[in-house]
Amino acid sequence: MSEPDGRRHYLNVDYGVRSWLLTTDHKRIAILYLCSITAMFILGGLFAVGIRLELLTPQGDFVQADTYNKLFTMHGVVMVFFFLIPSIPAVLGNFLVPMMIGARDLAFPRINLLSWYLYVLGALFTLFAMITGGVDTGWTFYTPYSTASSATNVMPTAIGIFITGFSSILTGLNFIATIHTMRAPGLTWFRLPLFVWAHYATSLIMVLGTPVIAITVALVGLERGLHIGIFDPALGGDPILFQHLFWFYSHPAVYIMILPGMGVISEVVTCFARRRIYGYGFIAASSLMIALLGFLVWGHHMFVSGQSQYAALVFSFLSFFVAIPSAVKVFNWTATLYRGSIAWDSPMLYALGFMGLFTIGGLTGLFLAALGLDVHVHDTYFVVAHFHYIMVGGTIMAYLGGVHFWWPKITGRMYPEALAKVSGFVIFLGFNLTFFPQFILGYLGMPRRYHSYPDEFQVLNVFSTAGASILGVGYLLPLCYFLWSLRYGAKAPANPWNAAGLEWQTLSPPPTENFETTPVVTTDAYDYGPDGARATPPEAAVA
Amino acid sequence: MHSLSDAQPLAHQFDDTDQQRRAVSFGMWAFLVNEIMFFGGLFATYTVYRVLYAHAFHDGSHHLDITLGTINTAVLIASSLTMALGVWSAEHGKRRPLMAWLLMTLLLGGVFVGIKAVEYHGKWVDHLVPGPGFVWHGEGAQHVQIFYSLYFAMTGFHALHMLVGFGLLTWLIIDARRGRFGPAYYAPVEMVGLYWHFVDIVWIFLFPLLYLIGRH
Amino acid sequence: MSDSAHHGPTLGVYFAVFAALVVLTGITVAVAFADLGALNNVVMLGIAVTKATLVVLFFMHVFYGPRLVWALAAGGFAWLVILIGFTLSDFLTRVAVG
Amino acid sequence: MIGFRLFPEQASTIAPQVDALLFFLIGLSLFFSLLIAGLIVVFMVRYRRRPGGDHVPDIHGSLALEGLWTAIPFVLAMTVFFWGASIFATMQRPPDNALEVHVVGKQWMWKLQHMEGRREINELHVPVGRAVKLLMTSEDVIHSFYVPEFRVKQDAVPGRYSSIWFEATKPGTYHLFCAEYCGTLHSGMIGRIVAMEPAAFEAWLGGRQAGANVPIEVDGEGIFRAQGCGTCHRADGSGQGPALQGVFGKTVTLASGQTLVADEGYLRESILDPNAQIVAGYTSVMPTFQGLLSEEDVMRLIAYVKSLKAGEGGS
Repeated sequence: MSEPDGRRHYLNVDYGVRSWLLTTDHKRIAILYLCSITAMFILGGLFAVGIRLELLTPQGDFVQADTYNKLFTMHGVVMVFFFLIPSIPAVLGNFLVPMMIGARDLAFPRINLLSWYLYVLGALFTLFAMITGGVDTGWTFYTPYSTASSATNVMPTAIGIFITGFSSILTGLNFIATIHTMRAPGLTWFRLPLFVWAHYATSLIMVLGTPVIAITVALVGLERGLHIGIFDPALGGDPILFQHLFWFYSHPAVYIMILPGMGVISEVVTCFARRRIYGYGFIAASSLMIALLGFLVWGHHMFVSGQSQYAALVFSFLSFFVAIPSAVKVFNWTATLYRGSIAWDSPMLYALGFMGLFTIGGLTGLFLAALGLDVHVHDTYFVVAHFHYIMVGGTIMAYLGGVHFWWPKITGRMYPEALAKVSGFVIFLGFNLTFFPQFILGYLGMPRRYHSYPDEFQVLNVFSTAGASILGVGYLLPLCYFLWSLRYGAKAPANPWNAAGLEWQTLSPPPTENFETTPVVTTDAYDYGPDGARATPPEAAVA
Repeated sequence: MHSLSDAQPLAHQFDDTDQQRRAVSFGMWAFLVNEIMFFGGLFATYTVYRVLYAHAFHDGSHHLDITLGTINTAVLIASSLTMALGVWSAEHGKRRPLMAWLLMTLLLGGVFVGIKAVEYHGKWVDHLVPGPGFVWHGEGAQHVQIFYSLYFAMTGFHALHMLVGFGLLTWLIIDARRGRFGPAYYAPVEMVGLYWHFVDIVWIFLFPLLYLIGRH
Repeated sequence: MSDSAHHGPTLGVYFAVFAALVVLTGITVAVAFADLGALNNVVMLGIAVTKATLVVLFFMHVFYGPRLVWALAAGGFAWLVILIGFTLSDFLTRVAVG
Repeated sequence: MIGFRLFPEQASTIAPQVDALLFFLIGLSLFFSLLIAGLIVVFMVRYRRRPGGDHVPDIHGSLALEGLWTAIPFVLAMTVFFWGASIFATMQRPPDNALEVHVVGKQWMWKLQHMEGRREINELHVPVGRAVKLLMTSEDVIHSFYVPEFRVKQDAVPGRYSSIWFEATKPGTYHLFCAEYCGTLHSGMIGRIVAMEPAAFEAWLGGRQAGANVPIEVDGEGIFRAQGCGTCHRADGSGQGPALQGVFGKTVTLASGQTLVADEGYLRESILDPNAQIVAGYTSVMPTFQGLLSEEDVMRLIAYVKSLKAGEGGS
């Protein structure tokens, strides 16, 4: 990644291994995260391949039941804790939040580096658990199975998740303190890009929710290791209490995954429609509403668990309120397209794909929040399909859209646009083919986490597996052309999309200090102006 | 090009010391909010089982040493005072009093953990440590065991926080000796102070919830 | 906001708060031995909350600090109430099966 | 069992209600997905960027429109909430005349027993047209009793009882799944529900193994005697423990002064953890029967206690 023109930027300022492993530059730490979560994504994806191959036939003949249970557990653990939760915040957020607010770095650069090391340490514990036999509790670690019954490596996995939790907490702390105190002159709260608002809301969830999962897995570890009674009914405990504590974090965790994705969409849609965002205040407020309401609805994971029916009513009632800010966002993005000047560049295609898939994911959430209907579809493939529409169709689409959008900024290189478009279509197609049949399977009654299943479910499962192979190709393509672009890609200008954000007002790749002089902000976000032109030409601001 | 420490007089990412102080203070408070929720999981577990097994919790609580508990509460409150006085000394540029108050805080913290160790030892001797060795001659042994599981988990995580505090205090004392703190720069003392007071507050709740229930 | 840290309490306030904390500890121990029925818990938690508030306001300087810190401190406790309150809402309203 | 299909059979009284809500939601989802997708496609084409023609209006938003698209989802969401809640309420309240079946889940099988005594494993025979209520628990980890064709599901949780009910409407054979992940052979913890015409069911119930099937309360009474429960729980109330006649469903006052309804859950706790909640006027002399009685035996004992009506002499 050397620069022939000799200009100093954050990538070529130093080449040594130490300069990466001891860096406190938020941009380099973002690259460290990018590499590590990509590795974890590939690992989680391999587990998914195992799952889909097993489900190709009803008999359970590809792997043993034990192996299958470990496959879906490790797929869930890796994807949720080591890919989805850090994905957009730790990579794009880390890189962009300081740049978008005109700061030189996050408030606590060394703590930022510590976050990454904690992530790696947590991942190593979890990998150790996997290499030495795996774990089979499901990513949900329900007691008493996890504390008293499973004979697999629950402890090292729990330790891994505990440690990674602190990585997430520290990232959240860093964002909150940075956004509060380090905005450039003139950058008032209501001029912040919605990406920053989304990360602010996400950080609140990380700080308020993650410690609860940390202490909960610690208690699971204590109960399992020392045979003390906390959740195990054989020792007088209540396993439902575990579910409360688990979902207190793990439901809001879904919003940790999706809110930053929504932030990406707001940036991309405005840029490629050359339009001011429609309803800025409503989108910003809806992020905070989602973060708040997300903490009040966890009991909807427990409608058939033996929870009090009155508590179930309250949780169901509140769950429907989350639908409203989500709907508001989708409507506002759509309205932003109206009378815009829409370019069909690949980041935009990913963003539009997100809007479609997230809409389906969100609407099927209503099915699950409705008490009487959830009783039937709870713990079936309907749920699996629903959360994959949110987490894969939503988060990963947005993550890829964001990576395409900011790749020129991050690496200083352009990727092959035609291939990017192709992979976007392949992913969209493969995704729907994989997961749409699962809605039908779920309503038919196929329970999740089944190693073998009745014959009548096979046709739809074959569709799903076929779709997954297409989806796999779709994910491999960007991996290839992004790597290719590092060496052979065209050099990216400072602002290839003619975008308005502060991050585009500096060079690509940015210098270590981000901006040569601290920018002064005088306009609202997305100030594409009536003529579709930017407020400030990029080179002017840098010079 | 990078500063050595986030807490250097002015780290490169900040525009001025005022911004730095606000960011550090804000970050610390956000960290404490996270800590509230960390202990919150334990308090929630406690509350549920206390409601379900009120009787067993009272019985279990009777076997805690109320005298030692009260002394420890007083010791910890006193350490909070000495910590606050330490921050005051730093702010007013009084180097020797700062060191003295920090040392005093460390000492009182040591007394607290020492007394806690004596209590733990007593529980060990009385077979009140949860697990296979737990023995309870009375009603609702399982539920009493849950009380003791929570007693050890809550006071254990609290004591762990105390130990982290010892490390922080030691670091402060060394830096104070070097004369690094003064009216212009005492944020580390202030931040460790916030942490220490937080740990004190956790105990302010743990003491009545664990030691004082069902005594009448 | 920026100067807040410099306007901490006087030494007298520190000692007064300390005295109040010690006295409240004494009261809470004494009250624990009195039979007030359900009121025991209320008094006990009331005193604990009072003590915590004193520490937060004066030892931790929130009384003299920016509103944002007030909001953070209050928000942390509010979230604790959500966690405990909603969890209890299940356990307190369970009824007989069937 | 049957070939490829896209929609599950409706075989219980609640199924059509659940499906009606499903169809409403599918309609709603189709409307909004097509609306959003349609608008996106139309805008993409209609407003695609043209060379030189980059004139976009400066629109910030519209309060009226925001209000509208906040209000519409709100109204729809509340409709769905009340609809779903009313179905749930029906699911939670079994009719009084429901047949009862005891269900114990364990890794990895379902053990069931009818009140008339007939026992089954991984298979449940039920009559059509009559409500059936299941009293469930688990011996080890959490399981979940799921019959897709009936649209009902409920977790069987160790250490406590849970319950569901359904009324089959069509004779036939339906799936029984464990829906809560429970370990290695989770997907093998499946079985069949056989819904039969009432006459056929009666014949089945007393049929093949007639004589071998003793009513469950008789089974329970045997356990009651074998364990010596009657020594203390005397019918005339003169024993060290309270008389159990008519106690089921009654409100009892505890030593602590609290009152509670003596339901299945309380009886279970009183057998396995007798001193947890003692009835006022009695002392804690009863030993625990944890480990001595299986979950099924405890259920049989409870069935026996339930059969004891006030005023009757026990045995």
